[in-house]
Amino acid sequence: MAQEIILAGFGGQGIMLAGKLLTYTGMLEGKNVTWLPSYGPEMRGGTANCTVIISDEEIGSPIVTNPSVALVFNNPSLEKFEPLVKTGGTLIVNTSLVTIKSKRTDINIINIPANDIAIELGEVKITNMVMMGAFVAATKAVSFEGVMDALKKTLPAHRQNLLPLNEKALKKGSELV
Amino acid sequence: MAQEIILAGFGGQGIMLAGKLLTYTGMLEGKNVTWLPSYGPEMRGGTANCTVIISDEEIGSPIVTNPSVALVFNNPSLEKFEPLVKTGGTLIVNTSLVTIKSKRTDINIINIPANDIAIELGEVKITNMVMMGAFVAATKAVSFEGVMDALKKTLPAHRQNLLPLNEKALKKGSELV
Amino acid sequence: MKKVFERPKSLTDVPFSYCPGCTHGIAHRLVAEVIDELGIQERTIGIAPVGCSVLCYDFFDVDMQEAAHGRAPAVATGIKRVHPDSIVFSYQGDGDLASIGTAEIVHAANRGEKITVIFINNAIYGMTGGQMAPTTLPGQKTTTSPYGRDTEACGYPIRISEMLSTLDGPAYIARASLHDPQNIVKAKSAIRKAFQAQVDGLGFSLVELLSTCPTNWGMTPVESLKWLEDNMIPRYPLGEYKVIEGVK
Amino acid sequence: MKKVFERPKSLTDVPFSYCPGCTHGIAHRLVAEVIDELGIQERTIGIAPVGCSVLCYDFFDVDMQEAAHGRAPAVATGIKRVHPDSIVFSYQGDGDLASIGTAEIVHAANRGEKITVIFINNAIYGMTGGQMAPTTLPGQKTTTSPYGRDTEACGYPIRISEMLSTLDGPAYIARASLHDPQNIVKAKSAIRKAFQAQVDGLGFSLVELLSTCPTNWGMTPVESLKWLEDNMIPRYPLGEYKVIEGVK
Amino acid sequence: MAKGRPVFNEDRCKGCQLCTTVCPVDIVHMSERINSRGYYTAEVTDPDKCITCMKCARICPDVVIEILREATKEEK
Amino acid sequence: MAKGRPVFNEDRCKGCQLCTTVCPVDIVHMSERINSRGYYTAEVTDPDKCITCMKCARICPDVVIEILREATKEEK
Amino acid sequence: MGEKILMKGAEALGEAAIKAGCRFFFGYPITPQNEVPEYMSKRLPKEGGVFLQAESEVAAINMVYGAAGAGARVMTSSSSPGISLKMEGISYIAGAKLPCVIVNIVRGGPGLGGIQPAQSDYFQATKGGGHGDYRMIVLAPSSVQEMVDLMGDAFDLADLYRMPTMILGDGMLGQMMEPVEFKERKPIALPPKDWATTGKKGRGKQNIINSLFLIAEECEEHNFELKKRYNEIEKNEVKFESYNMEDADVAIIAYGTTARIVKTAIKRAESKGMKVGLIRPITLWPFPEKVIAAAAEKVKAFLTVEMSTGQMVEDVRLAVNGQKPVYFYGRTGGMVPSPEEMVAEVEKILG
Amino acid sequence: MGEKILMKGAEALGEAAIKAGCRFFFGYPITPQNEVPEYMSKRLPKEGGVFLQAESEVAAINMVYGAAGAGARVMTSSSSPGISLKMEGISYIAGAKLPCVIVNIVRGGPGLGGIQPAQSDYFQATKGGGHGDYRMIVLAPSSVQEMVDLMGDAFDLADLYRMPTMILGDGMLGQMMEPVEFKERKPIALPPKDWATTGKKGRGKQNIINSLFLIAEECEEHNFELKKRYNEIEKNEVKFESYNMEDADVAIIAYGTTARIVKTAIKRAESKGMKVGLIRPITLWPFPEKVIAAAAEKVKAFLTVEMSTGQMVEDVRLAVNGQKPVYFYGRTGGMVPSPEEMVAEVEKILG
Ligand SMILES: Cc1ncc(C[n+]2csc(CCOP(=O)(O)OP(=O)(O)O)c2C)c(N)n1
Ligand SMILES: Cc1ncc(C[n+]2csc(CCOP(=O)(O)OP(=O)(O)O)c2C)c(N)n1
Ligand code: SF4
Ligand code: SF4
Ligand code: SF4
Ligand code: SF4
Ligand code: SF4
Ligand code: SF4
Ligand SMILES: [Mg+2]
Ligand SMILES: [Mg+2]
Repeated sequence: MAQEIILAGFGGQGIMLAGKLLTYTGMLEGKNVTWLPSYGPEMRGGTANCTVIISDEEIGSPIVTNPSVALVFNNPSLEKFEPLVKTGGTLIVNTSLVTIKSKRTDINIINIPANDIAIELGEVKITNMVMMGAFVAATKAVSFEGVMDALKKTLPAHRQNLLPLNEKALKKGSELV
Repeated sequence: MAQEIILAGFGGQGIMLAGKLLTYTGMLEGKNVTWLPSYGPEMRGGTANCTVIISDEEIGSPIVTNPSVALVFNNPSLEKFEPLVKTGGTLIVNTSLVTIKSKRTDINIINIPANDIAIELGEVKITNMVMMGAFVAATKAVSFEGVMDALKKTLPAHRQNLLPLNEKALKKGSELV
Repeated sequence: MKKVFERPKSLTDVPFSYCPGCTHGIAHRLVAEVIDELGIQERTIGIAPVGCSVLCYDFFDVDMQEAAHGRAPAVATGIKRVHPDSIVFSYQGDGDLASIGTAEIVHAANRGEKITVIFINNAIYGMTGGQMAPTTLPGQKTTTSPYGRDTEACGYPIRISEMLSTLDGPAYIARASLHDPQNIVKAKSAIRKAFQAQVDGLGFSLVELLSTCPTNWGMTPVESLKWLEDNMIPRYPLGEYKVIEGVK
Repeated sequence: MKKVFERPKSLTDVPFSYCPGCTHGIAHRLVAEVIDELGIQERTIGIAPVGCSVLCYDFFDVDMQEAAHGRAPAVATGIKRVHPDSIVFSYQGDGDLASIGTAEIVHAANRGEKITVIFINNAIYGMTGGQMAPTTLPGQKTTTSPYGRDTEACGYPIRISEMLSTLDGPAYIARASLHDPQNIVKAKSAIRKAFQAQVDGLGFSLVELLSTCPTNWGMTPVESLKWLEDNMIPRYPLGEYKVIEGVK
Repeated sequence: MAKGRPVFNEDRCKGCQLCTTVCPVDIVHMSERINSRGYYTAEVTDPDKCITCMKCARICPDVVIEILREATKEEK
Repeated sequence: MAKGRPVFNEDRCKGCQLCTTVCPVDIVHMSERINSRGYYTAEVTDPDKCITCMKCARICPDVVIEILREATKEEK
Repeated sequence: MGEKILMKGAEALGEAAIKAGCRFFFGYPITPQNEVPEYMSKRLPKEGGVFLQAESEVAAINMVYGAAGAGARVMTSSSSPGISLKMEGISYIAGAKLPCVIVNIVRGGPGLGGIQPAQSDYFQATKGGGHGDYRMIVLAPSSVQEMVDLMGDAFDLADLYRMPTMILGDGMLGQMMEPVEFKERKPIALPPKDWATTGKKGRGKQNIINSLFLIAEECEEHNFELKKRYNEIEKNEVKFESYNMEDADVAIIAYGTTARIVKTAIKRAESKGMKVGLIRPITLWPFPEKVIAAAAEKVKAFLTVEMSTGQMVEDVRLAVNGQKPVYFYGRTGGMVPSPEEMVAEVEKILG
Repeated sequence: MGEKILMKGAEALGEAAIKAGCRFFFGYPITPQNEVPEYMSKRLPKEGGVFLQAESEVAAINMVYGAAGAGARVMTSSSSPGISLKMEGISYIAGAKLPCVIVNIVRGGPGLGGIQPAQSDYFQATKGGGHGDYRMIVLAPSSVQEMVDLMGDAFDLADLYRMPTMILGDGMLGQMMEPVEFKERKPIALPPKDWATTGKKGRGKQNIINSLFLIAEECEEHNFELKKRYNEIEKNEVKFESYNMEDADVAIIAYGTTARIVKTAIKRAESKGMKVGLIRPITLWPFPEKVIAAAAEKVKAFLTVEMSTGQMVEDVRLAVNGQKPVYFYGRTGGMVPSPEEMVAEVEKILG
């Protein structure tokens, strides 16, 4: 089984970081993983996206045309990736910023007001963890504990105090699925 | 019939010029001709040589390994080219400067004290024409008149007065063959 | 009411691709205004560099060529020699002009090539993500000087205007800054003199403009202006470095 | 009797390949003498340029690298960074250094690369048969300026020592001439200072030597010395252009 | 001082705030509007106070601002 | 002036004549000898006059000339 | 060691070089390989090495020349236009028999082109984009792990044969993250660098690094000597991966990132009942021509897939030598062929 | 016109360019082609043109880019190392679809190499030594007269297809004198250069010369458009000479100077009773592959002779595609194969 995930939004939303965390989690759980960022001038435009593949088998193409899951953090990202999600796949929408409604009926759409929840939890920067929580709950591609484990291993010492907050965000996100 | 001629000596002896004149003569006489100078760092060393081919047929290689005629103006040139002349070919030696004696018996060797004759005629610079005279007489590759004709066409207006002197040098050279 | 300040004609309608607050945009506007004011739009040919301003061929409404990284002065030379009556300018960053393009700018200047160079010194490689430029300040951290520019290993920031002013070819060389309205006015007058020098056939002209890169400096646009003023101007004194007779 | 003047140890036995009377040979001898006197032969690495002195790797009895045309300062940089305790010098002509190699020399100088550059300015491309160099004098006829150097089209001769002296990296820059014994003595003392600056780790050093090219100038060697003195020195004033503290 | 006002072509604004720092009469501020390109835009809060010094227009890197000025007597 | 003399390594001489122009006592001249490389060589005509000023050696581009000098008293 | 870490391709490349003993890096920024110099600028000073940003690619390659000639393990990295600028320098390095590693993270061309992944510098890398008869060993990894593994080989091969070795990647490989393991390499016996310019240091004779041979006979001899070495390499150093070739009807030939995508395509093709295999050249030069020639006896056809308009396909045709048809499918300018497109091509061939 | 004059190859090249309307020359000295810039420096000012000695080959090719983009007929000339330095610029010229003529008088390599004639830049010229998918039309004259004749073609082809055209010669061709005739050329219809940057001059819309395509789709489309043009050229512009091929047993494939020597060899071989012909590619790209493929049906074997260690031979093998054996004989580094050596090779093949 392979999950082919696209995370998309604009710079500063922690898209790349969330993607890396997910990849790292997959790796720790013994899966084959790849992470591929978009790069180039579109970065200047302010959009950022990355592709994560988590698979039991050797991974061929690190590029994904039709993701099984897309996490979209803003309107342009929804516009770009919503049409590409595989039939039967999952679209996780940050409804705090995404105002457009998806019209697809052949995919599983999960709406999460991620920014709002993050702000509620006291730190807008953990928006990405809220979205992650929803992702984990919806796909079981990795485990909740796996993500926390990966976080523990990657957060620098002076940031370890943020673990509980991140855990809360993850939980909150997963609960809304 | 093709004549493959090498003229060799050191810079300043008019080697290149003589070669060009010969080539030009051949052209005027309706032959196929090529002129190829040696080039490169050996120029710095002071030696100069060029290859002239005068032929009734299309000329293939402009390079000649074994010339039918070699005109050598100094010792190093004799050392280099004497062994390469074709059997039955002709070696024309400027004995004013060449002190080495050729040991070959399978070629026609013509000794011309070209510098001395030129000095006698009042202009050391026409040494090359003395050698040319010998060449024309010995090979008939081009005609005496042809050379004079070529000279007439190539000498700039203010040098046309040198024609008689050159003619004398040519004659003198041819008489010694 | 009457428009006393408006978008110059020599700019197309295409929005600039620069990051918010990047002063490349100001430089563009000034160049376009000068082209308008001198009435040379129809005979001007510009050269875009490789750098953040690579797309400036989309912004200037004049004939444009996109040059290889650093080679704009050579491209400009080719153009000017073919069309000696045209007004040819290149627009180059500090990586482009002061690093890879050093030979080309020195020799175009030395030949007195009748072109105008707008030189954007932002002390960094903007386009490629903030690497050290030859103009990066001592101690300044960039992605390839992560511990700060070490002058022992990399030398001091190069002062192009001063260096080129030792040559005989340039008619006009000046350094100006884009960090506040007053200086922007001065920058424009320098640009105008530079173009005028070309119009008058006097020789090579260059205006070095101190410019910001909020994105790669890691500052807000407003902080960037201040940083420029506090840090760059002491190293890169403003003023005219070469003004030959006849420049006006 | 005792030898008071003899072939320096740092020259091999190979006869120079230069034309009769070419002052490249004098420069070679001076460099070798300085290497001998400073006792650095065993740790010196030289870089040959592309130019008439391309074969100088055969003449200097030290480790040598032959560099691509103009790139000697970059090659020197590579070597010096690997062996910081070695003494690295490049030997370059004016085509090599002042034309194709402009970027490399400017940046090596600007970095304060701890190397020594011997720069032979003979106002011409010797090796390739006498084409115009950036250092060719106004009006001077060469095979590519058959009507004399036209400053309107090609600019004025470039003064490298003056230009590089505007940078912060150089510790020592001087121009000397090889046209008579007195000046040869001065040239040697400049070369010595330049190498000493490197030995002392002070920074980049360069000595520009005015040199003759009888072959391509179309003069006898003796006439060439005179021509150099009468024509080159006025354009290329002799002297020290940069001497930082500590240079001795 | 001449009377007039700045006109912001809001869709081109990138919200860099440079214009807000230079106005001598402090009438240029950031708005709460987001334009089509996703930026908070600058606006002029009290146009009547504008002395048409053009500083805001000069420093705007995106040529967002035009300045209108009342015609002077001669011009009328 | 110290006594001594120049020694010419004739086979390396290229006949450029530079040395002949600098001798303060005018004892360096071109000879009529041609060396193995085909050049007329320079020579010193009256070595006793040499004041070992080293000018000829300094200007010779081909390091043809060595200078010998009589040891001074101290050296002896 | 032994532990897997998640790393970006470009950074893994840098780390692998350092682990391979590379202590000198000279480069110039260009997308999409900036992470290589950036990583080196962070790490090398800590390893007592030198990172230097050169004034240009031309300067960088000549610094590499100098450092290599001085005996160091040295590397440079760039992307297409920057590599073009290095052509003279690379030819000099090859001519002077100097070992070094050159990384090309290829982007779309020609000219300024784009910055998305491409494979359109194949000819330049394998046939010698510079002048003269020379070759580089060209290694084409297709995963971050392989990039790491091949880096060790690259330095060893360079030192063993005294010649430049190139790692040819593309933007995708440079930008992607994958788990990597820095394996302990068993050191191979390498000849001493007794030719390096270190200063004579009592050695008695000079060392000279040079590619000039003014006498044609000597220049030819030098070239023949190089050629002999190249023949040896063609005999000994060919590397490739065979995948699913046992009973393949169509052999796809692809390298690098493209080859990964081919694997995905092969699975899809299989599920549609087509028997497709992959021969993936790991060394682009020397090219695995024998294995392809051998495959020609078994398969019905070849399909070369490249991110170019068709370059490696010539080497495939040369290897197949007319025995079987050789088809080509290419995307270029930064476009990446999808598994679907590849399957469609195979269907066309078999249909 | 019509009159034969004796001229040095390099100078004839310059004169032919001027006669073809070239008024701009940017170059940098390098042996063995210095006579080209020297000639231009004398002649161009008299024709109201511009000769400019650039600071380097890199600057020269970028001046050519600028002048070509401004609509001029423009030329540069260099030799091997100098051409390597132009690789980035040439790729830009190809990418920006600019017409110009580039002369390479090839010398022995790699590196500084030597200055004697060679043909070891074949790959660089024909496969694209620069980055990206691009091609140049490459013309290989074998006599001074042909150098002159092809120069007119070179400019016309460049303008017709908006791309760089290269004349590939060698030191021998550049240095030798032969009689030449400057024939009147009938002008061909060329598209107007309405894309050139001349200043808008009331044109209304800007002209932009550019090779940047940041969006991969656009970059690919641009490449495919170039490719289409290249396919057209391959169809329409192949030039070659067939000599003595009627009943040849061995076809020698050679170009340029080498091909002349082959003719001498063929006569000698004939006198020894061997039937040998020559196919001489005049366009190296597009390569005359059809005529070679056709010949493969008649001859027993091919012999490729080059002044290199073997470059064009790959194109010959590709053309022959396994139908007949293809042998190779090469001298390199400035050595010139003699007719005797060629005859000996033919004897080996037939014996
Ligand atoms: C030959 C070549 N080398 C490197 C690059 C990559 N590159 C693109 S822009 C740039 C530097 C830009 O910096 P600068 O000139 O200072 O302009 P800025 O972006 O700061 O305005 C570089 C190195 C390139 N495109 N081509
Ligand atoms: C890349 C490259 N361009 C050009 C040349 C040809 N070339 C050889 S030496 C030289 C110029 C030599 O002039 P200079 O540096 O002044 O040295 P000189 O011979 O005068 O001492 C040139 C252009 C080359 N070998 N390589
Ligand atoms: S990266 Fe820097 S220089 Fe480039 S557009 Fe952004 S702010 Fe301006
Ligand atoms: S050509 Fe000139 S510089 Fe070169 S060796 Fe001869 S005289 Fe000296
Ligand atoms: S023109 Fe001057 S006064 Fe008016 S808003 Fe702008 S900055 Fe303020
Ligand atoms: S300066 Fe311009 S872009 Fe910036 S906030 Fe003001 S109006 Fe907007
Ligand atoms: S050393 Fe002085 S005095 Fe003696 S020969 Fe030489 S130049 Fe004359
Ligand atoms: S200077 Fe030297 S080479 Fe010249 S003539 Fe005198 S001894 Fe001979
Ligand atoms: Mg910059
Ligand atoms: Mg010189």
